[in-house]
Amino acid sequence: MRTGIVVFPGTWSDRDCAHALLEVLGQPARYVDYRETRLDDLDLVILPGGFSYGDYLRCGAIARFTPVVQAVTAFANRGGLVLGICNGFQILQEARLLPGALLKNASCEFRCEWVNLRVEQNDTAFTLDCRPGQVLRIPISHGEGNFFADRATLDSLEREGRIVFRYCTPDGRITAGANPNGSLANVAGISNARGNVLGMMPHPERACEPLLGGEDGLMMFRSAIRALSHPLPNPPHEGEGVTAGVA
Amino acid sequence: MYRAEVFVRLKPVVNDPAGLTIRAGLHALGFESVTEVRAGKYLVLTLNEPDEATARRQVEEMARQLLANEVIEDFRIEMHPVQDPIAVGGGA
Amino acid sequence: MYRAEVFVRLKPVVNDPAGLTIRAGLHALGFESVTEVRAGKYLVLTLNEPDEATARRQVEEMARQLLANEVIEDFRIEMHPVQDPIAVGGGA
Amino acid sequence: MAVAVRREQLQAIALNEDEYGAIVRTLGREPNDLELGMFGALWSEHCSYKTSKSLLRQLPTEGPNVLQGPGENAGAVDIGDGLAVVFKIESHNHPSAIEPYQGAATGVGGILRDVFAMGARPVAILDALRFGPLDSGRNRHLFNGVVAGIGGYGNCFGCPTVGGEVYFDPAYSDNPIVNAMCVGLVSSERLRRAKADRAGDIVLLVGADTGRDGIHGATFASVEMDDQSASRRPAVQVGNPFLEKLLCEACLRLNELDGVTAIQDLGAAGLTGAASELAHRGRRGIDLAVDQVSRREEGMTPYEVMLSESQERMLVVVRPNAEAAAREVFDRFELHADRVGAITGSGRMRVRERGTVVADLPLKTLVDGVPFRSPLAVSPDKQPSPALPAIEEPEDVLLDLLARPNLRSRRPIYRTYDHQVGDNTVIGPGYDAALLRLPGTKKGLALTTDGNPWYVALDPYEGTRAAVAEAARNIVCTGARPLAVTNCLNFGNPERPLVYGQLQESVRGLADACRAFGLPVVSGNVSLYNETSERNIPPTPVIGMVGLLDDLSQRCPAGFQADGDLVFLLGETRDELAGSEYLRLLGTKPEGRPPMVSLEMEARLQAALLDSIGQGVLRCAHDVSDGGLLVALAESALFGGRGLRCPSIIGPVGREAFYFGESQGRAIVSVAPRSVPDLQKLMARHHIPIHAMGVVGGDQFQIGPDIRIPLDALREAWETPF
Ligand SMILES: Nc1ncnc2c1ncn2[C@@H]1O[C@H](COP(=O)(O)OP(=O)(O)O)[C@@H](O)[C@H]1O
Ligand SMILES: [Mg+2]
Repeated sequence: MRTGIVVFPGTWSDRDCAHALLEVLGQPARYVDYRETRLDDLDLVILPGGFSYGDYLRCGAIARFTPVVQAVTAFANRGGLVLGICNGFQILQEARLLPGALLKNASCEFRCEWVNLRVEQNDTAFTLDCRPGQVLRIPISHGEGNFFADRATLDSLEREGRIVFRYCTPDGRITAGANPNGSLANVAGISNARGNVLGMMPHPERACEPLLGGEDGLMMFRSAIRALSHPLPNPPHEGEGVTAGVA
Repeated sequence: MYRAEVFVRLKPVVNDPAGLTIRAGLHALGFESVTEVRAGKYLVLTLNEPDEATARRQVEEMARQLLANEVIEDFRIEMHPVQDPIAVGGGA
Repeated sequence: MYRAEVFVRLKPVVNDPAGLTIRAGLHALGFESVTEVRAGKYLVLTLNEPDEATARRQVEEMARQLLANEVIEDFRIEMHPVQDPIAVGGGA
Repeated sequence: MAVAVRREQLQAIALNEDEYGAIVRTLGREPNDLELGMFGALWSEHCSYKTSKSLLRQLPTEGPNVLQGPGENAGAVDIGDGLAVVFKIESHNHPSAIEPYQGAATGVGGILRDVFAMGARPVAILDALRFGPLDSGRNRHLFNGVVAGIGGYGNCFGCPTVGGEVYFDPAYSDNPIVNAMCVGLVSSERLRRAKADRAGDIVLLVGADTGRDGIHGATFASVEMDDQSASRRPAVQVGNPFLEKLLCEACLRLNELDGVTAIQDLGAAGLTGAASELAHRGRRGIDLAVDQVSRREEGMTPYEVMLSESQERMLVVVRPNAEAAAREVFDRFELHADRVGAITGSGRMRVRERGTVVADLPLKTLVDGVPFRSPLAVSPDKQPSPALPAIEEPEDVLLDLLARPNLRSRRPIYRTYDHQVGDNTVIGPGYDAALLRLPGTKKGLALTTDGNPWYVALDPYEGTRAAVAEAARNIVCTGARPLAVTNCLNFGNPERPLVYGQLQESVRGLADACRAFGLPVVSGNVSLYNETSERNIPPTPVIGMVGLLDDLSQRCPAGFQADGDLVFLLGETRDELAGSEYLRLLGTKPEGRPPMVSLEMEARLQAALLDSIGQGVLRCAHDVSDGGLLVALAESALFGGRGLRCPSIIGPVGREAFYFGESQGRAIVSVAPRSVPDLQKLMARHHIPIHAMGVVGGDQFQIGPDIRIPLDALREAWETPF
């Protein structure tokens, strides 16, 4: 799996993602500068966490207009795998590759801690190796991860089975107490209709080594590797991103 | 019932990283005519208070104590009489 | 030269953690009369553009493209002709 | 111009008339206003250390592994594998008292720049904080703002905040202590010094435009705060962590280039401080063209530009033939760089505005010429220990102690800090020392800050020794060997004999302890005049310490690990209660002798701990500090989520002192039953008293007949929110 890790001004989990892929998984990976426009050497593009452009105005609002995001949009529409982590998730939403928005945490505080995620869909490129209902332990680190979408959007996400992760208790119950940021329906991660684009607030790249507290994050990267050997089915219908893009 | 609009902005001499970054973003989008951007806060309050003068005095107090940080920010207030709250479905 | 004030606020259906926190803070300070607070953004732009209509059209474009996110926010714009920038002569 | 005419000017820049006299003598003329302002900044306490330098000479600063001692932007120590660890701690007390969020944020920004100016990538931040009690709205505002500001800057920049400490005491009301420590890594041969030693080099100013920020911030940090300070706005600045991140990445790239002579951050005293120190370290001179500096505002005078303390700016000195390569790096990060001057052989700092010289000063005088001050000192007298009230219900006392702001869990604070970014955090905040992986090795770096303010208040000498001892003990409890020390000395107004006496005693204690442990002091910071309307803060030295663990697989946790393990107390408990949280809980007057540190005993305990951890004998180790023995036992139970059963434990001293006294040189450990003989042998060999406590397991915390508390109740008390 050839991975490109996008570096925007202000990105910081680029190095953590590179560490997970190169050192832990032994997979080839390269950094992709935000001014780049060619991604055809890549199987997977990661938009990592951080504070692109300082998260000034709105998280991801300015990064969304960089050349690389146009390229990522085209790459996604060609069926390439795209993983947006934390700030990357926010950027995918600003770019309309994924629906909804991420508001300030309900606590209005930044939160860095381990959380439990229930795998709601294991037919995305990033969850193939998970059992449905499986609970993953992965850290969050954000101040604005409070998922919001209007009723209609949320309903269609539920209907189309595009809610991939929900915050849950260690034994997999979806409760208010397990929700670290006030997200609607405890949503922690969603995918596009085709399942090749995933956005999530938690940081799988921080959960790839027992030494650092856990390795559940590896499942997602291993799933992607497997997905590439069994290409995903074509979109059932026009999913987001196919027409949406950069103004 | 009154609606108070409170406009909070950084004092002119204070560095405004957000404004600078937004201006750079606008330039990147081709809006060259923008010479300056200042980023501030826009707070809309609903007060259950019959008398406008009292309401305004209260909001000024709130701004001084909490809404604005007078060490680095200025604020401006506008009052309007209103009937109903803003948020639908108990948003706020 | 024109000064554009852009007021960005969350749509009524969107809940507003910041607003709720501020309201709680105001109640804690004894301002019981506040029934609701909505937190938004107040952006002040200086445009080097002679014609008001053009300037306004540009700012509307900026707001639609960058300054506001229509998924969750509405915006309002006010234009004023001006002589000087805000940060005295500075690039802001 | 007569001195009298300048009295006001001198007051504004906090120089006295003797100092002015010295300036006139060495210059052989009156300085002009700009020159006087420059002297004011560089001769301020903050920049010149004129009051503390003579004392600091006592500190041991050398060691076989020391690559860089005090005097640079940060200290550096060789940690093998071709790596150097670079670290320093700094205060931002005054700005934080005025605007807590920005004050703390820019404090973090400043210490980060010190570290990446050395060519090192910042890998950790620690924050040592002191506030007044949170039942006052003002103190809560300061507390919330400071914590949010530290997180706001560190989180956005992308450096993990892995440790620190927070204490509350009425004596810190209105004058909070905000110290930030930063730790970085660099390959030893890339370690960089901010020394411009080649005439003809070009000086570039990179980063933020210059505004009218913090003019005389340096002097501001050196004069006591009056009630007007709150309106002295220039001292408050808005930091830009996003720009700092770009600056950092650019500087790290520059550090790989040939032809880059020096990198220096602009901090206190702004361009004047940075430029003069750069050139003087290299025993050269510097010419600056003040009109070449990009400004944020129009109409700024040379005075304002030279003394502005706008954040996120660096000076980069390059050979002429390297300027293009340097500019490529800046462009890559969309950073703006002005060519503002050149290094000369003149030994002077010459400032020109459009060709005309507006300041011309000998660097030696400007940087090194300040006459030292040695104020009167009276050493604080030692009071007898207070009479002890009879102990209350031990169970209630323990629960009350665990819920005390000074002892309860710090999680509500550190979970607002990203403590993981970088993928190296093995042990994060919440235990004793934090432990980071050294990338590409199996080694670990242990980090802590410590400084119990009450011990120092009772006896600055003993208290400061205790701070060093506790820091080392925290490091050792993880299995790491203490390597080196940084320190931040937060004191009141040194012109008051009692305060200067405290400083004298504290530095003596710091020197003695570091010598005894063989720990070099490689960096530090002094913050004086922490006085608000006549009230001085208690003497507050903060010790930052770095340790090295050769093999992370040998690391030792602080929490109980397995049911059935046996728990022991190591070290000697004396009849010491003065300065304890227990007495503060009971509301007794703060008096008496604080716990005494036997450095020799402490060293033996630490050797014993390292031995037993190295031999894999220990399942956990946790140092006994604030709150005493029962609090330490309860913490290990809560860390590990396991109960503890102790038969009645009777000590060599009264029950109060044994349960709640804070005697130094102690730790609790747990071992598997089969390892008990090994532990006993090891402790015998090191002559360390060992005292059986009990057995790990169950869901109760039980101490003989006195205490029987469900773990949940214990946790509920400990996790009382702030
Ligand atoms: N302000 C802070 N920021 C980050 N971590 C903190 C802070 N205050 C305390 N901690 C962490 O909480 C834990 C307990 O703090 P403390 O009681 O001071 O430890 P100790 O008594 O072992 O020195 C330590 O791991 C410390 O690093
Ligand atoms: Mg400890």
